[in-house]
Amino acid sequence: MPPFDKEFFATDRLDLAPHNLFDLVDRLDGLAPGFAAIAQPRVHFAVDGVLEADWSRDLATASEVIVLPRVGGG
Amino acid sequence: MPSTAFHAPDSVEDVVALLAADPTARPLGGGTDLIVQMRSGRLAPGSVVDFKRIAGMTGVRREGDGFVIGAATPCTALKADAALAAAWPGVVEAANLIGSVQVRNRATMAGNLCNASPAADSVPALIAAGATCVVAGPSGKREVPVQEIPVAPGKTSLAPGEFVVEIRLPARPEGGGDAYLRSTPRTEMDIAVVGAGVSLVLDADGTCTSARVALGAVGPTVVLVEEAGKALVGTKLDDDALAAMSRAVQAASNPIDDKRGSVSYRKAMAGVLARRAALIAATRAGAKA
Amino acid sequence: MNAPETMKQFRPKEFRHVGTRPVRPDGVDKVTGRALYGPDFKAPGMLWGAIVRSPHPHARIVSIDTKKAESLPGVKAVATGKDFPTLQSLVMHVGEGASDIVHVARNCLALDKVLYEGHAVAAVAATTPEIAREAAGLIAVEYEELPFVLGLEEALAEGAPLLHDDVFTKGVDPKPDKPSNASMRVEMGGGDVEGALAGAAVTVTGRYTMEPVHQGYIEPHACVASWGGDGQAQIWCSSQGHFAVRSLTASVLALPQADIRVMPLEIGGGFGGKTTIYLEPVAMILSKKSGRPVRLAMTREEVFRATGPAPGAVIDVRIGADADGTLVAADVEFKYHSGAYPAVDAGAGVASAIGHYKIANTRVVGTEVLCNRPAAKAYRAPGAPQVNFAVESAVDELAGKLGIDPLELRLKNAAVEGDPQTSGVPWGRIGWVECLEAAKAHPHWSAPLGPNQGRGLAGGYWGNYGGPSTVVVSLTEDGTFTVTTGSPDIGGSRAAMAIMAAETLGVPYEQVRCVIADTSSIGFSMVTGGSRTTFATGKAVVEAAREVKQVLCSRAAKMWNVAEDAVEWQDGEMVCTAGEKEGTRITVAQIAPRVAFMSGPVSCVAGINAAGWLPGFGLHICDTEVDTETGHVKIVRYTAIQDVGTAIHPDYVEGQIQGGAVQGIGWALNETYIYGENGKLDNPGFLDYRMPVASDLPMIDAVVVEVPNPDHPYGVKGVGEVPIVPPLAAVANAIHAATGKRLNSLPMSPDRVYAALHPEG
Amino acid sequence: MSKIHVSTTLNGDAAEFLCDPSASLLDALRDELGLTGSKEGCGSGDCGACTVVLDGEMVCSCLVFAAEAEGGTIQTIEGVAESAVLHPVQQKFLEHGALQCGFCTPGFIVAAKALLDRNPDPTETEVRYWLAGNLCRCTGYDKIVRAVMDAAAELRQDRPSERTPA
Repeated sequence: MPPFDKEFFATDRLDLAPHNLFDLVDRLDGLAPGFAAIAQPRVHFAVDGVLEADWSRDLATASEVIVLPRVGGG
Repeated sequence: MPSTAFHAPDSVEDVVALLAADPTARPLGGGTDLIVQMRSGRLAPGSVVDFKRIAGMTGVRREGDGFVIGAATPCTALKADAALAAAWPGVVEAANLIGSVQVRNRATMAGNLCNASPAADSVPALIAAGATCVVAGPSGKREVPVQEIPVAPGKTSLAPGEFVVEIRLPARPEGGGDAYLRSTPRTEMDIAVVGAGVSLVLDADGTCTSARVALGAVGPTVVLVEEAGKALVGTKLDDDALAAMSRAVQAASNPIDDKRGSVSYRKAMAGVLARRAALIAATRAGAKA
Repeated sequence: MNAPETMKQFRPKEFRHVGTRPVRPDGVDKVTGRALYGPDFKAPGMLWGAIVRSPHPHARIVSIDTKKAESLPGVKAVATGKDFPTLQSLVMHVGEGASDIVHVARNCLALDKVLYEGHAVAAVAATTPEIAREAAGLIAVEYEELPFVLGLEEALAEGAPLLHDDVFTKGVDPKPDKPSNASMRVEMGGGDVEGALAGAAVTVTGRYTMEPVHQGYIEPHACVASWGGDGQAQIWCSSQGHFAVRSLTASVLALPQADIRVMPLEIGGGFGGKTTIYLEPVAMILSKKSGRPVRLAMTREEVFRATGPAPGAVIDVRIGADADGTLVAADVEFKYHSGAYPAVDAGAGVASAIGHYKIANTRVVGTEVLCNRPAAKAYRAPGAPQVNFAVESAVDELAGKLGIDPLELRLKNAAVEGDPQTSGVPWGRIGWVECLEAAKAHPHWSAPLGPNQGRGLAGGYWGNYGGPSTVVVSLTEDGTFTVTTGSPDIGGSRAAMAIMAAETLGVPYEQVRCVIADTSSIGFSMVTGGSRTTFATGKAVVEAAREVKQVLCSRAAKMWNVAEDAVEWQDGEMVCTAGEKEGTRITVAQIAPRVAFMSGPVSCVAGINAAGWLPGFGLHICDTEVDTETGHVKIVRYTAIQDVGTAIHPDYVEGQIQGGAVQGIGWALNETYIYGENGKLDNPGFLDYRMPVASDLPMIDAVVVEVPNPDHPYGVKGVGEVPIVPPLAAVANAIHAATGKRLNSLPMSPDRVYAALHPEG
Repeated sequence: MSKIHVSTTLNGDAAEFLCDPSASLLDALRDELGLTGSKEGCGSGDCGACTVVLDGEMVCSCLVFAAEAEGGTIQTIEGVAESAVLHPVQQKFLEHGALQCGFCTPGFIVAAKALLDRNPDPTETEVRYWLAGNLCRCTGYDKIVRAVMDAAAELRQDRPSERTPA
C-alpha cells in the first residue's frame, strides 16, 4: 500500500475484518492516527482487484483490499 | 504612470517636430514591436506618432531601375509588387518570414530595421542587397546605408527627431541574385536563431563577380561579413569556395548564449545557412542571367 | 484519413446515435463569437483588478506598504495575504490531486514568504484597468532575498535552500525528523529486481531529463466575483470544475459552500491546469472590501510565470530481458518537480510507468521535489508522459539490442486483462494488445521511408476515472428534453451527453439539449478532467434518462388505467403491450403537455458515484525527417491509435487524440520552461514558449479502437489523457531511427539534435 | 490624458467609440464596443485569437492602437456570418468538429475566410502556413485544416450546401 505503508503503518500488510471501507478507514486511523484525515483526498481502495468507489459496500465476502494512492487527472 | 499621447500628423515635418519635442516619443509604422514593448512595460513613450497617414509613406515605387519602399509599407505588400519580388526575392522573402501573416500585414521593414534587433529577418537581406534608407530629421533628409542604422540591440544611430521615411533598393544587377535563410525551431512564428542574407552577381560563365553576405543574430547588430563575400568572388561557388565562405562567416560570428540558441550552434548554423543561401542566390542569378 | 474499418471491427452493436457525428449544440455560438468565456464576462459596476507579483524566486516578505496605492483616485480596495482567514491544514481532493488548503491560499496570495518569481503578493481593485495597473505599481513590497533552488538534484542536496520548514517527506520509514524539499516518495513493485537484472541476457540503462512544460491553454485565467453584504457571493469564471472553484474558494475563505454560487463560463482550454484556483478568492476579498463586483484576469505572461506547469523530471531506468525478448526486470526511479508546494504526480507516475508490460521483477520509485518554481499542476495524464518517455525509449533501445522488431517486442510483453499492475491490482478489460495489432495492420507501419527519415513507435496508458456527477433530465412541455449537468464542456461533451440521452430515450438528437448549470442549480459534480466526463457524467445521463422513461411509462399506464408493466417505451413512444388496450400508443410530444395535469412535471435526477471506469491505452507511430546539417526535425507522418471503449461522437474522440498527440509532439520537440541564472523565467510568452503551429505538422491519423467497457451502458472508457503519453518517446525513437542518435533529454530542439549529431561541436 | 474619439465602419455599420490613447483595437472592440468574439490569448501577436480584418487585411487587433482605426473598416468574427446564415468556413468548422474549447475559433475563422477571399484553391501547405499565426492547443490543427479545405471546395463550387442559421 505505498506510500501509506511507510507513511503510516510501518508494514505492507494488515489483517483486519472491516464491514465496509468506512470501517476500514476508522480501523486504520486507530492504528495510525491521521490516516482518516487524508483517506478521502489521497486514497483509493481496490477490493479483490477492482477499484471500489462506494465505501459503504459490504465487505463480508471480500478477501483483500489494496490501498492505493489516489490519482487525479488533467 | 504618465499616459501616452497619440498623434497622426499628415506631414513629415510634423512628425519630426513631434519626435524632436519629446525624446521619449516613438514613430509608429506597423507597431508590431512598439505595442508589445509598451504593453510589457519595457517602453513608456510620452507620445506615439503615427506616420502612416502621410502621403507616400505606404507603397513601393520605382525610381529609375531601383525601388523606393515607403517606411509604412507592410511586409505582405512587398510580395504583391511583382517587379520588386522578381528583382529582390531574398529581401521580399526575408520580410515575409517575420511573425505571421497577421503580423506581416502590419509590420514594416523600416520598423524591423529601427527596432534594432540583431535577429531582425529583413535586415541581413537588405544589407546584402546594398539597401539604403532615407532618414528625415530636424535638419532635413539624409540617405544612409541600412547597416549604419542599428548600433546595438534596441539602439539606432538616429538622432532625436529623426525617423526613417523610406528604404531604397538599387536596381537588380545584371546576373544578380539574392536569398535569405534563417534557422528557427518552428516553421513560422519565430525569431531567427541565426539569419543569413546573400546577394551576389555571376558573370556569363557563372563566375561570381561580387558578393555580399550579411548575418543576423550572431552579434549585437546584423553584420556585413566582407571576408565572406570576398571568398566567393572569382569562384564558381565550388565546394572549396563555399567552405571558405562558411569559415569566414563563422570567424565573423560572435554570438551569445541565450534562450534562443547557444554560441556553438549559432556559429555552426551561420556557416550552413550562408552556404545554402549562397547556392539559392546563385541559382537565381543563373536563372535570370 | 481516419480508420472507420477499425471501429467497425470492435463495435458490438449498432446504435442509432452513438457513433454519429452531429453538430455540437454549442457550436453556432462558438463559431460566431457569441460564446462567453472567462475573460468575456462583465458585471454592472464592476471594478478592475491587478496583481502584484514577486520579482524574486525566493524571499521573505518584510513589509508591504499599500498606502500610496490606496490613496490613488479610483482605487477601491487592496488585498494582501493577511486578508485570508487563519487556516488550519486541511487536505482536499477536487480532481487533479490532493492539496492542502493552506497552500492553495498561500499560492493565491503569499504570506511571509514568496516561493517563486511571479508569486502573487498583493492585489488592487480600481475603477479602470489602467488605474489598477498604476496602483499595483505603487504597492511597495520590501523583500529579504533568500537563496533559491530550481533543479531537482540541487533541491535534494545537503544544505539546499529549504522551501517549507513544515514539510517532512511522506512515504518513508522511519518518519524523518528533519524537514525536506522531498515532499513525498512512492515506491511500488516486487520480486528480485537486482537478481533478475544480473541474470538478464540484455539490459539497458539510461537517464532521461526534462524541464517543466506548460498546459498552454489559449484562454488566460479570469474571473468576476461579487460578494454581497449578506455574505452570499457569486463568481463567474471558466474552469474545469465550478464545484471545485466553489469548494476551494469556500475553504480558503472559511465560508459555507451554499453561500457561493459559481457560474460556469465557457472554458478556453484547461488540460488539467484549470482544476484549481488562483484568482477567485482574491477577487472575492477585493469585492468584499469594495462592495462591488471585481474582475481579475491574467496576462499571458502571468499565466506562464504563476500557473501550474507540469513537472520536469530526472528519470533513471534499467530494464532487462531474456534473449527471446521476455522482459524480466525493470527498475525505474524518477524525481518530479512539484514546484512551490507539495503536488501529487509521483503516485500517478509510478502507476503509469511500466504497467503496460508483464514484468516479474519491478521496482518503481517516484519522489516529489519542492523547488522555487510555480506550483506544479495537473497536465493531461499528469505524471505519465515523463516516465513513459524514459521507459518507452529504453524499451526501444532494448529492442535494438535484442534485434527484435520494437512492435513485436511490445506485443510479446503486453499486459492483458488479469495481469497485475505495478500496484498488484489486476487490469480489467483493456485494449492494449488490440492497439498493437491495429498498428501492425496499419499501412503506416509498413510504408517506405525517404532519405534521412526514421520511424518510431511508443505505447502508453492512463487509468481514467469515474467519480461523482449529477445530471437532471427534464421533459419540456412540448416533449423535447433538456439535460442539465455540472460538468464543464471543454471539448464537445454537451454533444456527447445529448447523444447518449437521445440514444437512451430513442428520440432525435436535436430534441435533446444539454446545458451546464451553476453550482446552485445542480448537485455536485467532480471536475471535467481525468478523462472522466463522458464516462461518469454520461453514466448519470443514461441513468436519469432511463428513469424519465420509467416515469413516463407509469404515467401512461395510469392514464390508460392499465398495469404499469403493460406499458413499454419504444423509440420515444409509450406503447401498451398487454390487455385490452394493447397496441395503444402515445408519443412523448402528446404526453408532455398532459403531465402537469397528472402528478406533476417529469424531471429526473441522477446523482451517482460512477464506478467501473477502465484505463485507456494508445500506440503512436511517428515518422521524422532530420536535417542532419541543422538538427531540424520534421514530423512527416503520424498515426495515433487508441482504445477508447466506445466513441460516442467520433469527431471529438479523434480530436482529443489528435490534440493530445500534438501537445506531446510540442513537448518532445520545442516546449520547455527556460529559467535564467537569476531564477526568473526567461520565456513567459508564446513566442519563446514554442507550441506547435499549423505549419509544423502533418495530418494526425487518429485510429479509434473500440474495446467496449462492460461497465458503461455504451462502452465508454475515456479518451483525453492517453494521447499525450506516447508522443515523447515516439518522436525520440523516430529520431533515433533516422539518425542513430538517442536523445535522452527534452526538448529535442534543433540545437540539441545538432549537438547529438555533431559531438565535435 | 483625455480619450480619443474614433469613427469606424464596423461589420458594415458606422461605429464610434472613445479610447485611451494607448488602448489596442482589441481593447476597444471588447471593452468599448462589447464585441467579445475577438479573444486575447497573448496580447503580443503570437496567438492570433484576436484576428480581425482591418481595411481589407487580417491583423492581430492586439497589435493595433485603437486610435489607428480612425476612418477604417473593421470586420470581426461577429460580422462573418452574413444574411443570418453561417459562412461556409463557420459551417465546415461545425461539420468537421474543428473546434474543441472554441476559444481560438473566432481568430481561425476570420483568418481562414481572409485566405479563401483571396485564394479559392489553397493547398494544404498554404492553409497551414497561412494559419500559422493562429495557435490552437486543443485540436492539433488536423480538423481545422480539413474544414478550411472543405470550405474552399464548397466556395469554388458556388453551390452553397445547407447552412445553419447563425
